Amino acid sequence: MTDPLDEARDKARRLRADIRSFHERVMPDDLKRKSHLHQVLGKDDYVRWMRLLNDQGWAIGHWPKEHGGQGWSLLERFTFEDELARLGCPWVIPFGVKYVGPVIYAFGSEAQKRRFLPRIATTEDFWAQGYSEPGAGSDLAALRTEAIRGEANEGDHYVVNGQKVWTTYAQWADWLFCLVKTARGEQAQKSISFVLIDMKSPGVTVKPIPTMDGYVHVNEVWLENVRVPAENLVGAEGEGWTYAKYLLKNERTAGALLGMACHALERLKALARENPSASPERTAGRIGELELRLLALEVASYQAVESMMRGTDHGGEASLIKLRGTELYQDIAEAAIDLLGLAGVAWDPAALHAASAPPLGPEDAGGIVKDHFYNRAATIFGGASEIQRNIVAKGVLGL
Amino acid sequence: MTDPLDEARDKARRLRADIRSFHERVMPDDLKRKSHLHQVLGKDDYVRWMRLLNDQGWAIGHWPKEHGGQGWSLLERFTFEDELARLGCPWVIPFGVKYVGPVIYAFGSEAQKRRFLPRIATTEDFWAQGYSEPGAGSDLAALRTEAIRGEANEGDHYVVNGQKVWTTYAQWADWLFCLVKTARGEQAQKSISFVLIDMKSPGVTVKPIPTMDGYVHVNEVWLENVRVPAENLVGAEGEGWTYAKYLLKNERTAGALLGMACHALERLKALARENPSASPERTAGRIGELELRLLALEVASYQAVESMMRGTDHGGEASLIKLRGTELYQDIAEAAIDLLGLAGVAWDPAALHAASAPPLGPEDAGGIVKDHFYNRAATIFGGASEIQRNIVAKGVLGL
Amino acid sequence: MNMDLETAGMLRDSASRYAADNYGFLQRHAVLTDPAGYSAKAWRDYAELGWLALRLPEAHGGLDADPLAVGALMEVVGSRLLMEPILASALIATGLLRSQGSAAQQAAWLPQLADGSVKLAFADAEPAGSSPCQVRAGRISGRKIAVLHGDIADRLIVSAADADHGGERRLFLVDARSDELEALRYRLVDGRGAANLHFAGVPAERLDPEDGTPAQAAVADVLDHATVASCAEALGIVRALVATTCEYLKIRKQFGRAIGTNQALQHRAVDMFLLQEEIAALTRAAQAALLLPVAERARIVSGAKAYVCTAARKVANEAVQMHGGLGITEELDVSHYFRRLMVNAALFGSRDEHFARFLAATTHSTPEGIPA
Amino acid sequence: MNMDLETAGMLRDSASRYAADNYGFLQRHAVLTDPAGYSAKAWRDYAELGWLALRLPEAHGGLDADPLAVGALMEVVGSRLLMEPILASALIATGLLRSQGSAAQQAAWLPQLADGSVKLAFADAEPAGSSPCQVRAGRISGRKIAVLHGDIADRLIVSAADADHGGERRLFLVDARSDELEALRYRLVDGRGAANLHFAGVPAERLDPEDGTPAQAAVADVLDHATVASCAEALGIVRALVATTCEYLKIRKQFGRAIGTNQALQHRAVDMFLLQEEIAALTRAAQAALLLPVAERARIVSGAKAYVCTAARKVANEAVQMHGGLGITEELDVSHYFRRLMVNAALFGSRDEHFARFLAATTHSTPEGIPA
Repeated sequence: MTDPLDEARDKARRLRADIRSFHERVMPDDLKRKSHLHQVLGKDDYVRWMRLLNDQGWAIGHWPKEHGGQGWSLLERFTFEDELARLGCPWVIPFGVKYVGPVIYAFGSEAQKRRFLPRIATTEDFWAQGYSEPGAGSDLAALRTEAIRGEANEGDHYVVNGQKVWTTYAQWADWLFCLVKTARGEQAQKSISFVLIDMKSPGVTVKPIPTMDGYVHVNEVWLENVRVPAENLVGAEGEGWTYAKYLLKNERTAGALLGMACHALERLKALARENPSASPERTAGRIGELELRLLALEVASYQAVESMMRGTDHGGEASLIKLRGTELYQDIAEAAIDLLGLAGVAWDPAALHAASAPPLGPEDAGGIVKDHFYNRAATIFGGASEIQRNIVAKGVLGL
Repeated sequence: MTDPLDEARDKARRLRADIRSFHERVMPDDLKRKSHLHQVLGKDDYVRWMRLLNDQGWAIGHWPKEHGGQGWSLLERFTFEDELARLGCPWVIPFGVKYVGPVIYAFGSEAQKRRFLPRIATTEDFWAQGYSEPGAGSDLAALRTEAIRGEANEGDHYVVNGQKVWTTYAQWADWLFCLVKTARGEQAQKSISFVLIDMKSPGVTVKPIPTMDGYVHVNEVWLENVRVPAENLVGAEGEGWTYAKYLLKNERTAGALLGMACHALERLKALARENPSASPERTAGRIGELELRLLALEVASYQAVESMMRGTDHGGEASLIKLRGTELYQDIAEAAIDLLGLAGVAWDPAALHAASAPPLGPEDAGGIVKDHFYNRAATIFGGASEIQRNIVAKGVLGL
Repeated sequence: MNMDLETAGMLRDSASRYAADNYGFLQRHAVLTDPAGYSAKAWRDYAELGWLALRLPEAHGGLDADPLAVGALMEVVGSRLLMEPILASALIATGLLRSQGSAAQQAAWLPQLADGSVKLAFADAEPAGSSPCQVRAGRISGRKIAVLHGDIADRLIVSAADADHGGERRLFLVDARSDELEALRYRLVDGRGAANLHFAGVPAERLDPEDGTPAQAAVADVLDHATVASCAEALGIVRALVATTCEYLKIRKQFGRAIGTNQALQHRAVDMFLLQEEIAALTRAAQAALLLPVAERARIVSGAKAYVCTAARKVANEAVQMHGGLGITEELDVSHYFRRLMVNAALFGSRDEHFARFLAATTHSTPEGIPA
Repeated sequence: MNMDLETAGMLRDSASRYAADNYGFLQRHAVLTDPAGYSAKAWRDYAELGWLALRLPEAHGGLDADPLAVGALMEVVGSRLLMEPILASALIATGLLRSQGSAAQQAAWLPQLADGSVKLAFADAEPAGSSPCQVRAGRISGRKIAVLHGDIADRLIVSAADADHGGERRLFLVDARSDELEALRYRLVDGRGAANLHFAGVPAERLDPEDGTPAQAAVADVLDHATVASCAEALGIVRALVATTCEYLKIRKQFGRAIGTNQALQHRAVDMFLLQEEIAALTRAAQAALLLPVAERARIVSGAKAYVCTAARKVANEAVQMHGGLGITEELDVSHYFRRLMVNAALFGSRDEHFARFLAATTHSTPEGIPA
């Protein structure tokens, strides 16, 4: 009996090989080096990276062919990010190509498609996501940012007031896709709309939130009487929640840190070889347990993807992958810090982003420390671990 | 500056030395052997054991001198049980000497004191505790056993109806001290009374609850129209909750498994020496972590006792000692099972209590397995771990 | 290299139905308290249902089932805690006979295994410090311990040094009722039987594989299969424990509401579920790995076993804990699952041994989680 | 062997008051962003408060404080994350000078330590693979790394082989501003400063203990004291984290109610609290153990450090997690406590090293938890 997934598996296998070859032959050395040392990438680096991917047809490989994509299966899509991460490549910035792009081609107007999709594919526009608000992190029903339809004499537009928070790379963004309340007093989920906001609009202020790695990844975005043309409403008013859920469903495997964990574990093993510790057996045992957890994550992740493709998933897979992946990744980072010893603490966060060599330890010590700091957020952002467990308890176990 | 606890510490140190000497010189070899092999003791064994202790003045060492005790400090009391357990001695059955005895001398009538206390000290009466009910384990407010004051023409008595559960060694008991409802509809805590029930009374039925170690430690006790003379009410009607709390406060350190954990860990280390495993480093590391937790438990326990004596305790100490002690003891047992390998599973629970040698492994393999089974209850009985955490969350952290 | 999803699914369904009807908790209780320690009737049923022919070659009327199908059956075995020697006889001993028996030996014994008239057990482990089992002039001497179902086996496959042929380690077939065989029979903590055996010159028939496969390789292969089968059994147990615990959380009331409304217990139930899903994924991956040569499968098979041991234990501990006092009683299935998992963990190599084998086999290259 | 509860209590109270008034989060922020990396004013205050004379002998006008009193101060240092070199100068270097300095050297330096006019740092660790530091003809050559507060120290105590006297390892006093000394100054992840030092023939004054105590023994003794002091600092941090987390759980609302009403978070807060209490108990026991000879204290001192490392990390991770996104920002104290604990864990020997020392010293006999 032929398994209907065989074809997807073959394609994914070929894609994986292509990515390796790309990494070896195409990826520029300076970008590889920065990425290898876990240095912070700037906007220029990321734009360059995204365009490199787009040159391969990969940045929007998961889009349908009619919109210029390759119509990847979920398995190819997962393999793509997994393999890039295993090779230690930079993050594939998702806000344009993965988040807002699909919402626009699925629900946007023809004009929106023409206007935005090409510039998303090429990262000519840098996008950010305006979901979380103070007091409404995991609880979107508590959103308070309001979009009031303007008076007739002011043209067809919304006036948006509110505050978004934890907005990744808003400092670089040209556009913000944003959940706003377009109606009051109604059932929360029926009052939310999905709008596209030009970051150059008057009234948009970005305030950085420095994190403990000494860098700015996230921001507050203040919206004060921001005029948003009505044509920038995606789909219908009050349907924002539906689109956000669609986006989320597309991104069921987004929390997977499998490839990153795999890469970090390889680095950890090299560290252990470089710095034989006072207790090599303990170190070997500790790394071995991480290795075993990685195996479990690996098989669970790929089987989850296949279940989703077969439609036999129970709905808890995304939470499983995220919970286990983030916990594992954090624990690998902790083990690396321990192995680094004094080199793991001898680095001013404010200097972590400089290209200079760290005062102690291997060349990538700073990058390892930086990642350890910022990745404490892995169990917080994108649906905190507590929320993931709530979801499974209610949605899968019926508790 | 002299520490006011110095005297108590000196006394406790002497008591510890006396106990060792007793264990070496006085304790009969057959009882020592049974206890060493973790065999199940019968009622005769326990009665003999309790009388041996009483001969030393220790069974009621914690009672005030006016009632025949030695007026032990909390530190002596804790040291007493700790040291016995470290030496692998049998359990000091608490229901008479520790639980009901103090309630009787504190709140009982003179007649009750004269009648019961001497027979408690010598274990002429074997006592059991009737607290838990089906549906009212940790939640005493849900008690349903009722005691109705009889009509005048039937004499001065209560008629008790209800069911108790998880009653330890009820199958041996002469007497049951029991929480019952003597009033309806009132605030739960004001409707509970503390009565003493003769187990030979008509209407008392004991039904064993076999546990997975193949033995009967606990029972259901059914009370059907049991006549309890009014003189067997302790103190005042409706004050049962107060007495139970008094008892509990006396027993704040009762959940401590420090000495047992210490003894089990010594046995585990010997097992590791006897059976060098496939991975001695892993075994050594695992045992080492248990050893470290034992150190933490040890210092936390003794400091908790001293805080209680100084009156500087925050109220969470008892929970801490119980939580950590039970978790540690269970983990030591699991490690022993793993070290025993096949010998740790080659033993029919129904045969665990026979004196014959086990089919595989060392002579005490059966005892180790039996303890592993029954001690899963350590985190359940006497205030489950979940309840302990609730208590600390509310009582200490104010959550 | 694809496994047959359809056969596995059908087997799972029919086995589940049979076990639900015939092996409920009380029905099993009767088996457990029977001195034989297993149900002869159930054993005949299994033969009729074809379970005992699962691993037989098609040439001998068997199903030649792949690891997925074997796993489907073993999950049901775990979910109802079947007491009969399916694993010991129909999987392990049958596997050894397939690999090590001559054509004539296979023809003689496989049909009797398939119809249930013969129960086989594999005697391998020897007590520390005793001289190794040896066959001389066709008679075997020595000691074996912890032979799973050795208490009720009709015949035994015994590993021993073949002194008649240069001392090579080979497998031998032995009559379990021989006069020269002394057995100490006992029950394991989960109620299944076992035996320690003392052979004092018992007539032994050497298994003679046509293709000359060394006995050691055959044993290693069959033990890998048994290891993965025990993972599937653990999965069946864990699924049962997670389901019964979630059910209990919904039913049991304390302080006036279902205890399952407490978020702390919800989150712990989720953690049990996550472990269940990981056990399922690793078991599935290990089943696929059994189609690979022994050297290439070691990492996943032993990794799975090591992870499953720890994960299943956590689930069992939590199931007992969340059931409160009931969890430790004989009267609830939870404690029986707990004990079966203990035995499972101790069979076919300890957690430490498999972990060491996993590590030794570990080198990272391509993702292995993609089922072949 | 009793420690002085009263002195410790008074010190704790006054230090807490001072730090609350002078070292709040924003006041500390100013110190953190100052290029010097510490507050010269605070340092003068500490001298006035007597903190810098804490370990000085009474003969030199010090308090000769016991480990309990030192711990009381260090708890406050942890609770407010003081940036000044109390540990490096007033405890470690002062301790070394007390033990290894001649009467004349003590008379010369101890008063300057007590009044804060000299900050000392101890340079001990050397980079892997470099030739060991050596003193020849009164001048020191070689490299030292990760010298805590080596960036701002006025003088250094340096360990080196004394080639002028047979190569014995001794301690030397060195001017940190010497021309022959090259320093790479940097900040640690918690904002405290450190330096890597390259000595190219720097004039060095040998410490000459009156009683001939070997330098190695003195260093081991002082490092035990420093280890226990770092446990007390960790305790101060952990108490702050537990308190701030419980507070946040009460204030922060989600889905219409305080997140602290969620039982799962309550239980996790309890687990943080339990760890705090264990850290407190072990720290207290380790303080008492410091009154014992070095050989007898190893088990408890290293056991405490090993346990505290792991326990404090768990608390910090949970504190960050329960604060959500805020937990990882610069703007909340939680992330600062997190980073200080990281540094703490790496100082004075790793968790693994202390665990190994604990195990090596472990033989069970009498309970050691009874404070002397």
